[in-house]
Amino acid sequence: MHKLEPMWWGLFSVGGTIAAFLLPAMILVVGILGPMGIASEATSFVRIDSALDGLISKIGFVVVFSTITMHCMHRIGALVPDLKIPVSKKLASAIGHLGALIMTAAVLVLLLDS
Amino acid sequence: MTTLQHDLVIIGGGLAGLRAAIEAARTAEKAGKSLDIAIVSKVYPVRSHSVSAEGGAAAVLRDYDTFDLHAMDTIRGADFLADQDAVEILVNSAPSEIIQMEHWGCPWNRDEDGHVSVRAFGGMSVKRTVFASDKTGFHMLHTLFQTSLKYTTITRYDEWFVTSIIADDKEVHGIVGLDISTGSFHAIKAKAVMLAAGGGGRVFAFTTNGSICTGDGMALAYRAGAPLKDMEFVQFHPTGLPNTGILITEAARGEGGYLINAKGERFLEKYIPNKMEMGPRDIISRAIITELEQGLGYGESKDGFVHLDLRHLGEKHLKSRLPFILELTRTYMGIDPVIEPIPVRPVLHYMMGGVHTDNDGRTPLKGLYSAGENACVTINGANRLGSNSLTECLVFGARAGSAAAGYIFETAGSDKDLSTFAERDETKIRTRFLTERNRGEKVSVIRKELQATMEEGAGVFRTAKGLNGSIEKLAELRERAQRLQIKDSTRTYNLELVGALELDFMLDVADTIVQSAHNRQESRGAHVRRDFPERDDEKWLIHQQANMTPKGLKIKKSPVTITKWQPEERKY
Amino acid sequence: MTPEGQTRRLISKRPKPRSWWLLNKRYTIYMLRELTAIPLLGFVLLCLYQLIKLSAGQSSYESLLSAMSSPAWILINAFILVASILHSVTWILLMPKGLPEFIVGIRVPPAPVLFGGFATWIAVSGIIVTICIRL
Amino acid sequence: MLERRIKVNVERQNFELQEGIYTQSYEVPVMDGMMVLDALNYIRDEIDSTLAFRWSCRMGICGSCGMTVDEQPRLTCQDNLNEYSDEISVAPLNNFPVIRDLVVDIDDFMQKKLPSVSPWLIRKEEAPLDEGEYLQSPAEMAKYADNSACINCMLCYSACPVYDMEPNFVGPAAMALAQRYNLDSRDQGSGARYSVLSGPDALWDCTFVGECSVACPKGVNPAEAIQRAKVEAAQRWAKSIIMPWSQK
Repeated sequence: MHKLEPMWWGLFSVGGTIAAFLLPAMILVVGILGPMGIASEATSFVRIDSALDGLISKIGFVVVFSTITMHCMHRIGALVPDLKIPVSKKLASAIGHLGALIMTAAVLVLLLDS
Repeated sequence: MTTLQHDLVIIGGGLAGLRAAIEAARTAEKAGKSLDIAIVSKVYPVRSHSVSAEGGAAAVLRDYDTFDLHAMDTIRGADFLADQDAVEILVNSAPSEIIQMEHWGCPWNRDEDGHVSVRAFGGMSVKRTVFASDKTGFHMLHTLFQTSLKYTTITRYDEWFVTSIIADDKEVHGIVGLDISTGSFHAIKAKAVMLAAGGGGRVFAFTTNGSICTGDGMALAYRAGAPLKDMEFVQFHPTGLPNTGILITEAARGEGGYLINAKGERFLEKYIPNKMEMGPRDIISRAIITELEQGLGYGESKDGFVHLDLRHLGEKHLKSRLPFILELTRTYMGIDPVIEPIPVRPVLHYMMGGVHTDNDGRTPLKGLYSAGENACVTINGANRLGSNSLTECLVFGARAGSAAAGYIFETAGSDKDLSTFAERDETKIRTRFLTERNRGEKVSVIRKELQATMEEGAGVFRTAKGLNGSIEKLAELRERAQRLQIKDSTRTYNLELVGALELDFMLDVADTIVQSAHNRQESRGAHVRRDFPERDDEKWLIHQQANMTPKGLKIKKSPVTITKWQPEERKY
Repeated sequence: MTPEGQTRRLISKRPKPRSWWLLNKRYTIYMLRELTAIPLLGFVLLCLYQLIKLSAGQSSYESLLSAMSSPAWILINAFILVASILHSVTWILLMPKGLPEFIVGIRVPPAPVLFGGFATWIAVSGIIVTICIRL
Repeated sequence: MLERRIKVNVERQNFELQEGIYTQSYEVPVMDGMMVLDALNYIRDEIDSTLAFRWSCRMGICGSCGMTVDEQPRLTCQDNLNEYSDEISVAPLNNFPVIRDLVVDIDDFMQKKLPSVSPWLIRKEEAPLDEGEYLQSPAEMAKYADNSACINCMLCYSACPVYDMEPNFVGPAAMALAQRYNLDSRDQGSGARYSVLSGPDALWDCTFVGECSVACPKGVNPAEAIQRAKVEAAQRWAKSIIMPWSQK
């Protein structure tokens, strides 16, 4: 499994960078401005549905979603020893990576469906 | 108790010891033979005092330079007491050793064209000192240590204190070491033993030397029956920080620094006008002490100082060439050399003397080798030139390593049973230091009195009276040391016991220094007698070898080897 | 090295509390930085949930939207936003240490990397928010 | 002038005498410019000769005297008492097994971890010495100069939470020294070193706390060295996947 460490770390880094540049604005729009009615058009069903229609935007969404997920799960896996939680470090990180893969798969299925 | 066994046991993991170990391993590799090497050191090798060397290592690497010039500088610096065949070996081998270090990764400073840089140093008539910033010893030591890690034939015993060399009048059989972390004694059997344990500067109170420099290697050889040569010659470095004795490298002057007295004069004009700050260390140290005695320094002569002024060199130059000096003066003096002069005074730095060896590190005792400051080949004679000692560690470390390997290939090794020796040392030491009846004297008290009497009698200027006083005081201390009190009776990491063993060694080394100095009725190099102010080649162009005998210290004289350079008046 | 049979008896290292990261300020900041992953994961899960709702049809999606306009949801998202900003700041601050130290042999000082990082972040965020508001 | 006195609370252990840690307090007179190490030496010389701690060069280069002072990893020979209040605590370095008092066991680094990263110059072929030095410009040297300043004092390991949790972690100093050679223009052995760095308990276990670089008394920046090595290792991995033929 060690052979894959550089890949996990690479995805973690890419995800962290994407998250750093995009997430605050996205959360602001999706989580606050949209629901408060300031940017309600941006989060409307029609907009989102049509935005996710094209192949390119689907790929874009998957890349952003999966790397950010991988970033989060990789970090959470590393938090296990940091918080001195009595779970083996290897197990924690394997569960984290696996979780991120499952979530990515779920997104793929949902997007192919629509 | 099991006896450990290696072919070659090297005591000391500093520059000379590591260089010897690597060369021994390489010699075996080239010869297609197996050679089992051990390095036994009372500290991790990277803690060895080589680490504190700052300025650089001398070698003829430039077209403007010649071997003869380097040899002549060295011999004149030595006040003609160096063995000239040894000096020729040193200068001839120096360049390839420097390149070898470079090939092992040593970060020598570079010129823009990619070649190794050189800087000026005291007593060297041209720029020939290569350097790695002003942490040359540190970089060389770590390069050698890291390089040694790739040789699987080298085993290390870190933090082992060697208590004795096992030898009879024919040959060496091994050593006894105390594993400091467990407090257990072990004999290590060896076909050859090499002493590369450095000098003993700590016999003086005010020294650049680290706490570990207690002359262990010299005392071990002395007790095993090998003579200590030229012990009267100890070097005072002109520029140490007051109070701490921390070294301010000669490179500070090599890069252009000035020595200034309290009247603001570059006082060296009075003493060595042609060389000024680039004079040899003995002359400059004497000049500073003379200024202080005449009230021309700051403070009194005993702990006064003069100024080392680097301000005119500019911050950029200081940062690139002398960053460690900036760090040291800021940390330990609260002084910024960019805007303030540095207070400095002469400080005990180096012992020219040591275990008598031939040019391949062989001592008169069969199977016993020595190299580095521990040994006396002798290339340093009565006064060592700055930047020759790092080179010496490389050149003669390598020669001793390869000679020892050659000896081991041809020797069967003794069948002597060493199983009782560890117990012998342990019983002796425990009885002497750790039984109730011995209670009385403290290690730290005797150590400080020893250091004080050495400053008093064996300093920059010496007299028969002062030396006699020290000899008597040492006898008294030796007697009192029989009643040392060790409060710590545990085995694990008992540093009080180690301190007592070191003190015992220091007393021997100090004794050879003062007795040899008392005997030498002339002034030569670093040994200056106020009662015999002239050099006397008729009577004293000789080495003195101190031998331990049942009747005490006996001095034997031996000739100085002269090849091309006839002694003449030492003028600069 | 200690010969066989002479094993050194070692005392275990100094005990460290589970809350070691409160021992100094920098450890605490590090821990906060790492903990941002949890709120960020929360947002990722929210997106996933939105996607599920989206594929379930317009009414399903819009019921989620209206639930999300409750003050509790907005408060939670505000908290996630704060964590996300902390992530961005700490990530950009570390960026100079991940990039090559030398580009064509010239040492790249950290200042321009930091400046570039923060400027890009602010610009990108401004553009996204502005477009979304103006739609 | 009133003499300043400080109270030094030393954390001691000696299993031969008693189990567990106990604290012993000493009163030490302080002069201007005195370091924590000087206070310890005063204690050993004048008050309690049984106190065990390592020291040698007392000028910040041999790396022996690392300890935990007021819960921070410090090189005690350059740690000025002027910067402390009138009561300080001195304990052994964190994260290492203790041998006794202030002495910790660092054999694992000296005998195993450091050698594991091949910290020596590797050449495909050694050039003969009479051909002279391998040329290297000052700019090329500057690339590894900082990493070569490590004195092996172990303060970075003491500051590293990852090492606390995972004693097998190769750790900051060893990885910084591996990078010291990887970045040296004369070296040709980075492939071998990267295979160790990219293996278990090395680069990928570092979570970039960054405290190693704060603790370092010699200006080495292990956190940065490790981070850069991760980037390089990830690139090498990607290259080996995309262009498997490029691997020799």
